[in-house]
Amino acid sequence: MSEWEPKILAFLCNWCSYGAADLAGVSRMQYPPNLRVIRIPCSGRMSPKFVLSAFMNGADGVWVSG
Amino acid sequence: MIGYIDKIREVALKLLNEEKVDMVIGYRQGSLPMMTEPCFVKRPEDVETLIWDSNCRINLAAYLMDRKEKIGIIAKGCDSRNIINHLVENKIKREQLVIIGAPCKGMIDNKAIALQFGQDIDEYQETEDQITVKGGGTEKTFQKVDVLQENCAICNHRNPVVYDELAGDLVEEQTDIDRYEDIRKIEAMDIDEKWNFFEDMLSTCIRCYACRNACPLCYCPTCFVDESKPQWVGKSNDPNDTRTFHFLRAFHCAGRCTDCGACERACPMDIPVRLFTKKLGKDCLDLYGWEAGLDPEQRPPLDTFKPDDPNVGMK
Amino acid sequence: MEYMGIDRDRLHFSWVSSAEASKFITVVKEVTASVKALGPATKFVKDRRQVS
Amino acid sequence: MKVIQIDTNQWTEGLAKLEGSYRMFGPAETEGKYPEFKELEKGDVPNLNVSNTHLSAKSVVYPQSEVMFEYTLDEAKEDHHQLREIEKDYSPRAVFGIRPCDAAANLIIQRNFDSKEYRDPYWVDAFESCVFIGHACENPGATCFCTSVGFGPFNEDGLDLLLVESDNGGFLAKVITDKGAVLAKSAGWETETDAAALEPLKEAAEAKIRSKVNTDQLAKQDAKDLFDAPIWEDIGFACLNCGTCTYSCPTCWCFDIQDEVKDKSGIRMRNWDSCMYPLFTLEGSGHNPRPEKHHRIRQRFMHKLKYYVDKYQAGVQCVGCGRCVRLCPVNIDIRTVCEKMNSYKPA
Repeated sequence: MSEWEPKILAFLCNWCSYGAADLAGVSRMQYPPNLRVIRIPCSGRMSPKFVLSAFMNGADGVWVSG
Repeated sequence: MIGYIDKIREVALKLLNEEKVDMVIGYRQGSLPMMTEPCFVKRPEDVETLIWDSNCRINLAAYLMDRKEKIGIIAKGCDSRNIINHLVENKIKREQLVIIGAPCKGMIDNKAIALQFGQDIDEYQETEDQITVKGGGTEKTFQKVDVLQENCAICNHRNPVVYDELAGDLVEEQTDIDRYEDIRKIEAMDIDEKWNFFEDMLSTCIRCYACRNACPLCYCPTCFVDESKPQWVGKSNDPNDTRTFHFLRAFHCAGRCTDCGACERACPMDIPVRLFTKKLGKDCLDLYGWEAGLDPEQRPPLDTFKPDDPNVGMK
Repeated sequence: MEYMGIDRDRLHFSWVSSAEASKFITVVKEVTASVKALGPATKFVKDRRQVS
Repeated sequence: MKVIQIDTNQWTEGLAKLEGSYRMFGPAETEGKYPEFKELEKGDVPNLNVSNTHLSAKSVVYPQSEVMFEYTLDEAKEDHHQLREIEKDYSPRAVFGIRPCDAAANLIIQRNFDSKEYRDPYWVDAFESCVFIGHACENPGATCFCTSVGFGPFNEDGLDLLLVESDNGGFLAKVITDKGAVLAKSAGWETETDAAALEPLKEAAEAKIRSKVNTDQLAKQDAKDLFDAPIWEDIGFACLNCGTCTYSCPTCWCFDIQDEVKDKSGIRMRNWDSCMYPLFTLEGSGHNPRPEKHHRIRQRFMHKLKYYVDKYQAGVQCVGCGRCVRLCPVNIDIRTVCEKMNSYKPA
C-alpha cells in the first residue's frame, strides 16, 4: 500500500482564500491534493461545530482560512 | 448576610403595594434541609414566604428570559452579572426590572456538607459564619468559609454590579484569590493526558442536559444538540457525542459565562463542567482583559472587532 | 481544542487574500505536512460498537 | 416460601458458581464516582454496601441508548435501505442488590411495554432474561417514601429472591419465585432456616420510614379539575426543565427514536427522552402543545399521579425511591406536589 495520506477539510472564505485557491489553479501552481474544500460565504460563518463534525466524520485535519 | 431578609421583604412589599412590579422573584424554603426553591410572589400578603440564607444558590437571572411583566428580582453578584448579560443580549429591558441587590459572601455547598456529615440531615441552622447540621442523633458545626461552593470561594464579584435597592451593606471583594489554579493544572497536561482526563470526567454523563437547561445563558429556541438535520451531535451517550456537547456548550458561553456555577449545581452526576467554561473565561481575560456581565454598555469581545485583537495561532 | 486533548496541529487558521496564490500554496503545504506528521486522527472517531 | 441462610463463604462461592451460567449485574462503585448498576466483570462482586445506586436500576433492562436496527445506504449492496435487526444477548442475567423500590418499578414499566395490545420485544426479552435478587432496606433514607405508595423496604414485587443482611455478615434469602429457587440452587445456597426471623426486621425497617404522603384521594379527583387547577404555575416556576427527575426515575419509560448515519452505514436507536424538554412534544408543523414549562411539569405529575392511576387502577406511577427529590436542583418535591393534588378542591 502506498504511503498514508491525510484527509484535510478546508473551510475557505469565498472572498479570500477561496479566491486564492482559484488563482493558484488558473496559474497552474502545484499543491498537495489532500484538501477537501468547503466554500463558506465568510469566515464569520465558521462554527466550532463544523470542526468537530469534520473530525467525527473522518477528517484528519481541519484548516480554516479567511 | 442572614439579616437581609427583613429588608428584602420590606422592599418586596413596597414594590407590590405600590404596584411598581407585577411579581417579585426570590427564594422560598425548600422541602429538604439546605435547599431553597426559586419562587415568585405576586400578592403582598405572600411576601412572608420569601427567605434568604446561604442556600440561595440558584441563579435567578435564569427566570427572567423573555418575560413581559415588570419584575422585582433579588440579585447576588453573579445574578446581577447575568442580568447584565441579558440586557446586553436584549433578553429583557432594564425598565422592566427593579433589582434588589444582595451583597453575597458565598453560598454553601450542600452536597459537600452532606458528604462530610455522612448521614441524613434533618435540621439545619446558620449564623453569620457557621453552619450547624443535625441528624441521626448527632450534630456537626462547620465554618462557612470551609464549605463554600467552589465558584463562590473564588468569586471576585460578590457585590451586585447593578441594583436599585440594597438588602444590606456592600461586602469586601476578595482580591487575594487564585481563580484558575485547576485550569492551569489541566493546561500543563500533555495532549493524551488531557484527553484521558476529560474522557474519565465525562464518563458518567447521562446527557440529560441539566447543565444547559440550568444555565442562564442557554436560551436558544433549538439547541444544536437537538438539531437533526444536519445532526451535529449523535443523541446517544457515546463518549464522542458527550464530549462534543460539553465542548460546544462551553464555546457558546465564551465571553458570556459569569461562573455562577448553575451548571455544576444542576448536574445530577456532579461532573465539574465548569472546567470547560472557566477555561474560556480565563482565555477571555488573558486575551481581551474581559470579564462578562460588568457593564451593560460594553459589547463583548467576540461580538466586536478591533484592529489590535490578538491573533492566536494565525498564519 | 488543545485544552480538550486534540493536537494543535490538526486545526489550522490563516488569513490569505484572494491575490495571494503563492501564500495559499505555502499554507497548504504546511498544513498538509503537519497533519501528515501526526498520522491518522483517532480521537472523535466513533466506534459503532460502543453503543448497544 | 422458604428462607435460606447464606454465610459469607457460601456467598462468595455462590457468586463464583453463578458466573458461569449468568451475566452478572450489580451496584459497582468506581473511585470518585457514584455507585451505579453495571454489568460486572469476571471475578467482581456486587457491592451491597451502597445504600442505593445514584441512578435507578432501570438501565439493566432498559439502557439509556439501545441500538435496534442497522442499515446501509450503499446501493452496491443487495440489502441497501433495509433495516436489519441487531442481534442481542438475552442469555440469563442475575441482577444483584436491586432495592425493592427499583424492582417494583420494573413492574410499573411492564404495564407499558408488555400489554395486551403491544409487546416491546427489547424490553420484554431483557426483562424476562433477568433474575432479580433484591436487597432489603434495613436503613431507609430520609427521602424514601415507599410505604406511602404501596410498597415497602422489604417489598417483594418484581423480585425473585430477597436478601436480608444477617448479623454474621451473611444474608437471609427469601425465595419468592421459581426462577429465584433455581438460581439459589445453582449457587449452592440451600440451608433452609426459619422464616419468622424476617418479620420483626421488616417491621423495624418500615417503622424507620418517616416520610409519608397521602395518595388516597387521587383516584377520586376529577382529571380535568386537576389539569385546570391554578397550582401549576406556582409549582412549575422554579423548574429548569433539566430532566434530572425523569432520567433518575425508575418508572419513567419514555424514549425517542433517532437515526445516526456515518458515511453510508446507519443505525436506528432509541434513547431515553424526557417530558421536561420542549422538544418532547414539538410537532413537525412547529406547533408545541406543551410550550411552557408549567405545562410540562403538569404533564409529569399528572401522568404519574393521575393518568396512570386512572388508566391502570394499580396505584400511582411512583415507587417512592426519593431520587427526584434528592437530585432536583431547585427542590421541586413530588411529595409536596402529591399532597397538593391529593387535597385539591376545585373552587
